Amino acid sequence: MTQVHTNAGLDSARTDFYRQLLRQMLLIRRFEEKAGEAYALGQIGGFCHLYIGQEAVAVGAIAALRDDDYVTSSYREHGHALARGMSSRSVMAELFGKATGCSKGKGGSMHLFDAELNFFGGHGIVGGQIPIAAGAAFAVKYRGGDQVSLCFFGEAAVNIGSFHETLNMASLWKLPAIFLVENNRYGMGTALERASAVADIAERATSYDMDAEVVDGMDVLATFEAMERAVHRARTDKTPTLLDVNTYRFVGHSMSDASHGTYRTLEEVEENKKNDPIGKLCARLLDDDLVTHKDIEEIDAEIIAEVEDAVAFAESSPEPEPEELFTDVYKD
Amino acid sequence: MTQVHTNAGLDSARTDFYRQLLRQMLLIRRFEEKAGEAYALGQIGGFCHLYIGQEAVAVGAIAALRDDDYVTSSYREHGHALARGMSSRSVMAELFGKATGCSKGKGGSMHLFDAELNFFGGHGIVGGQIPIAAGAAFAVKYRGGDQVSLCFFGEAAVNIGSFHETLNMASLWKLPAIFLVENNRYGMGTALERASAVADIAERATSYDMDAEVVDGMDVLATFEAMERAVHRARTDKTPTLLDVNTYRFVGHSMSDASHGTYRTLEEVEENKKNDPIGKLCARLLDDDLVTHKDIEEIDAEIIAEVEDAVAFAESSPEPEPEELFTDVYKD
Amino acid sequence: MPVLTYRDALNDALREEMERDPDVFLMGEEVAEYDGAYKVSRGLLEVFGDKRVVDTPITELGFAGLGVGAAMAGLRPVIEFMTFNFALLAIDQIVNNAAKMSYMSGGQFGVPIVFRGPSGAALQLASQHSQSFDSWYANVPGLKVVAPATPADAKGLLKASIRDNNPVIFLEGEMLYNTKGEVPDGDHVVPLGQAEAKREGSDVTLVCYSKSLIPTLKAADTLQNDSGISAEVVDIRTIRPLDTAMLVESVRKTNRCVIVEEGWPFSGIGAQLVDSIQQEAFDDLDAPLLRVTGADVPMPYNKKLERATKPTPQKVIDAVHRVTYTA
Amino acid sequence: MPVLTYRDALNDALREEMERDPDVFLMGEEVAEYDGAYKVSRGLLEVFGDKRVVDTPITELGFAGLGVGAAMAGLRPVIEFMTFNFALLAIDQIVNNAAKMSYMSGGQFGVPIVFRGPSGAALQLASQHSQSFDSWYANVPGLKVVAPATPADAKGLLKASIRDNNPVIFLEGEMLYNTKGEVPDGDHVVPLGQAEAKREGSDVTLVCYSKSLIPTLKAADTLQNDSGISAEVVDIRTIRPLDTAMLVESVRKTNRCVIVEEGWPFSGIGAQLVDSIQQEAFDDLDAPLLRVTGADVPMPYNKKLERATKPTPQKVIDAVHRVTYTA
Ligand SMILES: Cc1ncc(C[n+]2csc(CCOP(=O)(O)OP(=O)(O)O)c2C)c(N)n1
Ligand SMILES: Cc1ncc(C[n+]2csc(CCOP(=O)(O)OP(=O)(O)O)c2C)c(N)n1
Ligand SMILES: [Mg+2]
Ligand SMILES: [Mg+2]
Repeated sequence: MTQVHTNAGLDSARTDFYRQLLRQMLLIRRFEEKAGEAYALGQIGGFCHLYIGQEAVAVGAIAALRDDDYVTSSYREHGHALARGMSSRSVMAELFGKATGCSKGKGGSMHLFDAELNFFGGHGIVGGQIPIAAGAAFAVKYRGGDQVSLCFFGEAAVNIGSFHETLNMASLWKLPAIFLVENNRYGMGTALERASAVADIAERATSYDMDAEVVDGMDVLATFEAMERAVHRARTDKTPTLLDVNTYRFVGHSMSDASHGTYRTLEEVEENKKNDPIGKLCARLLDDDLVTHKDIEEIDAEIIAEVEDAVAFAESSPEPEPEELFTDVYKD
Repeated sequence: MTQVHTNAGLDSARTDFYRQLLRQMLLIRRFEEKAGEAYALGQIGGFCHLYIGQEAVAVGAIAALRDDDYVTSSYREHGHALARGMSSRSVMAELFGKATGCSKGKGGSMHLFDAELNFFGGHGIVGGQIPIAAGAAFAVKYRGGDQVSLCFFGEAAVNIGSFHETLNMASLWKLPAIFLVENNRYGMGTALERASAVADIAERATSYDMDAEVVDGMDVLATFEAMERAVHRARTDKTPTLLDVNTYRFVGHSMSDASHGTYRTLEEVEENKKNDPIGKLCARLLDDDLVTHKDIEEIDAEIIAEVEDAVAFAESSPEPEPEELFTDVYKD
Repeated sequence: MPVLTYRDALNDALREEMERDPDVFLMGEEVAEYDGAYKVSRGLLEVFGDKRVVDTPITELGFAGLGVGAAMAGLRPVIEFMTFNFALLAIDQIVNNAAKMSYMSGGQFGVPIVFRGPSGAALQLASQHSQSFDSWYANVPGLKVVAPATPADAKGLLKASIRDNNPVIFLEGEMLYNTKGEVPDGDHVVPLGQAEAKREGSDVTLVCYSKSLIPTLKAADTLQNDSGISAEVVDIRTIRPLDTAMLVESVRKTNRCVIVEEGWPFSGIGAQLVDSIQQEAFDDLDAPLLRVTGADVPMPYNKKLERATKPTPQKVIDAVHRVTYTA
Repeated sequence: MPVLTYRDALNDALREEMERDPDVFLMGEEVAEYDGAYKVSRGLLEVFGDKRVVDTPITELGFAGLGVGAAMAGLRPVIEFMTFNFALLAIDQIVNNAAKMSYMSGGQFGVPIVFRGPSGAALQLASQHSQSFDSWYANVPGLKVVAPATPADAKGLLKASIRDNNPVIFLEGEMLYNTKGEVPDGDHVVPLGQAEAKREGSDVTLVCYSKSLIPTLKAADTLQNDSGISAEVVDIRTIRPLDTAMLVESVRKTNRCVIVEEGWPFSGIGAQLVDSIQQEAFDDLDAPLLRVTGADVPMPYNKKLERATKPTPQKVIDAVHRVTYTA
């Protein structure tokens, strides 16, 4: 399949929207940089999978959703949570394991949830969230609603059984679901080609008679536009879509993995960083005089302040009470 | 995909081979008829899935194999076991749960095995045998051998995760495996179209960059020829194949399921019976004067005698000793 | 009271709960057009249509997970496994998602879902189709595990399970579907977590659940008639949460206990009952707690061998004679 | 004797067995080019090449089943699960195929395979990555289950497991990988099925395995020093087959027993130990058998809460004071 780029020139009437996208991508970038620091300081523990380099995917995709739509993700979900509108305070506090975190400090980095925002988490088992997102889409259809359910997962997850079983059901039953593959080309240390008999992920849609598109995930507007088409299919035509969104993670798989050395070279990483989604959007906005350098610095300053406030909030927040160990195991 | 029929006229030099195919199909047919009777008499218990109508698939496919190749199947495997050369005595005795059965009466109808013939069973969990067959193919490659591994499963099994995971590995690692879908159009009471988003099973191969063929499974020679091509790919080119072999079961899913009424009509069943694989081969052999009616009657008489002997053997065989309950749980 | 089969009692429970609550739906293999492999859902498709009675492809992992997502979105799915043997393929969704969603989301998401179907051995289905994983589910915090033995309990406990706001593993007995019993009229609901003495007695406590109630009651009658031993038969009904209080109370009275289950012995349900009882009633015990379990082997196909694996009245009687030192 | 880490002891065992037997191969996610997620297979790719050290896609069910088929065809696969949490996706292949193949084929096919990887909680990995399903595997006839606590046992038991002709579930402790200990030189093989007293004692028997050996030994020392209580610490090492004889012997001597495990309590390993011991040593027991287990909750992420779920020396000490009535 040929990859869809955005050719449309920028529309000055939508400047606020573009700035909003830029703001969200910068927020995720700065948030993740701080999370990395806090992890190094031992303030965050366990597995921590940063989203640096992939910001355009979460931001462009979620920008095409309505507030009452559903979003489900993997363990690499900080960016999706923030793009969905979860506060940097509640997310950072969760990473710190504090009582003020979105999951009361019980879920941590891999299990961010927000019922208010229909943010269905935050899942640690590869592929485990795919049928869950289809279940939300099933509920929409069951109730005759017109929401859509968006599911994020990595390209390595397409090889696992739940991907196959779920896409078949979603197509068979015409569920309003969007299966978005964040194709960063590696599953941990394994390159796509070493794990998947077919390198072109979109090809997989053939087995389910499902619409598919290949998208430039380093281009936030291209991602947004492809998502708008997928959302239209789900909301209006009531059919699911598979999106193969090409992106790249600039950092290691998790905090315990080096960004390069074993399975990819420094050159490769540096080459891809030239394609930084934030830098690219800034450049375009500057070219078209929709923002000034000063604007960008201001936005960045605001965001840095917001993230520092989030860290301060997380640091000063209380640990969960010991009794919390035994609450939430069951619902009344 | 277009279905491959056999156009080749019959070759009188191969008459013995054709008769052998006929003989095997008749053996399976008569064996299954007797098994059905024995089940009604309570001599066979549990689940019993007859193969009547599908004989051409097992016989045509296995005829293309070498003795040292591997065969793995589902719970509907009586036909495969017989076509592979297991004696009707050892199979019937197993259905009767006798000590003289191939699995000592411990496996029963769904778990026929024969280590001598590389017959890997006999599996009751839908799709469970697919990775096992790939494992045999992996062992062949590991040892640098040139055997192939043939796996039989039903069309409903293509929707399950293990099909997807296994075909990806088989293609990725170029395993000498043949995945043969016995497409009898129903999984229990569910028609293919109600379970699979894509009705053309061969389409599924696209996701794994695997060769595929659609085969007329009511034509034993067409099945044999398609298998010869698949065997060549596996043995010589070292690549796997997915075969969508169209067939039909003339009887119910198992002994507890009516052949028609709920999910398919009497008309449909009768229509398909006109396409009886045994009748078709007989007709062609008669047309080309490669057999006479008398020959066929003789073969049938022999087979009826063989099957009656198998039943007599099973009836007169001893039950397993009580101590057998605790043997074979572990290997020394 | 009307007499119903266990199967019809389950069918009534499903029908009544689906009538009561439009968010309840049934999903699984062959549940709709085929009326269910064991006909538990007979007629429901006609009444509720294919929106609420949904046939699935053979994809246990997929539709179990889909049910979890639907439950998070506010529906109340009843997921039928044709048998619990096949639930092994779905167990990641049950354990990692259904059981943990509430906890790992800090209580934001509940998963009101019932996973139901036949569990344990039937007749000559051999090793892959004759298993009880009851103790596995009971091991998992976040799950509730229910296993009714009678038509009345089947109906009352299924209704309670569907109304429960947590994931419930509802284990039915394939061999029980045709058994008959009185079922109270009306909205008969049996709360989860309550054992019931199915027979009063004073000399020994026999603990069981699901199918094992049958050989246990037979044993109790024989013990009374042949040996004058008065056995109390306690059916735990809900495995998790376990009604330990009632078990301990009974053992405090009888000072002896035999536990009967169909599953494999190692770390089975009975092992936990032994642990719970001896911890609380150690000083009241006049004999070790004994267990009658399924044989510690994969299930053989041969009928005689299969029968030899199962708990029988005689095995229970022998155990009782050992704990009452009347052997 | 050389001092090795638990990780290197496992690595040596793999290397030596692969050198000894060309049919032994290692397969799993990231085992080859990445040297293993926890570096247990470090360097093996270089030595044995990608034919015998095989990276897989993320398809646990698929490669576990592929391993079973390869074993039936005569190879001796060692299948690494990155962690046993992910083995839930493969458990159908482990239980329905690996464990039953010999029995349901009437002894024709053996499945000499080892499924290995870290099991149980590490640090702050939260609920989906911090689970022990040890009792599930031990429940299944046809499987053997091994869980070494020390580098020497890790090496000796892994070698024995690879040479065993049956499917072996080999449970490693992620928190143990960096622990050091003496490992005998040469072909050090520890037979399956033998417990070992890691500390002699006379007043109480403490039973444990894998990680739980650490808090248990600490507790034993403290009990000796602070209360003069002499605790015998028995490491079962192999969970199935279980060395009941040695446990009973020890309890007959001490008359008291506390069982320590990391997993959830309901029908855990400890429940079976309680059952086995009280059956054989009922008259020797001066107190109920007590258990120290992981808390009965999904694992929380928060560090303090996580710590509160785990067995600690203090919890063991408290239990000992209860069974010795010295509280
Ligand atoms: C079923 C399962 N197997 C293995 C793992 C360990 N694991 C965590 S992330 C990961 C790689 C996933 O890669 P991909 O799907 O491409 O997502 P990415 O990390 O690149 O965003 C693996 C193997 C897991 N969490 N779940
Ligand atoms: C995982 C699993 N789910 C459900 C079943 C119950 N079951 C046995 S056969 C069958 C239908 C399979 O149909 P198909 O694969 O087309 O094979 P066929 O019976 O038509 O030969 C089902 C649902 C099973 N054995 N395993
Ligand atoms: Mg990736
Ligand atoms: Mg079929």
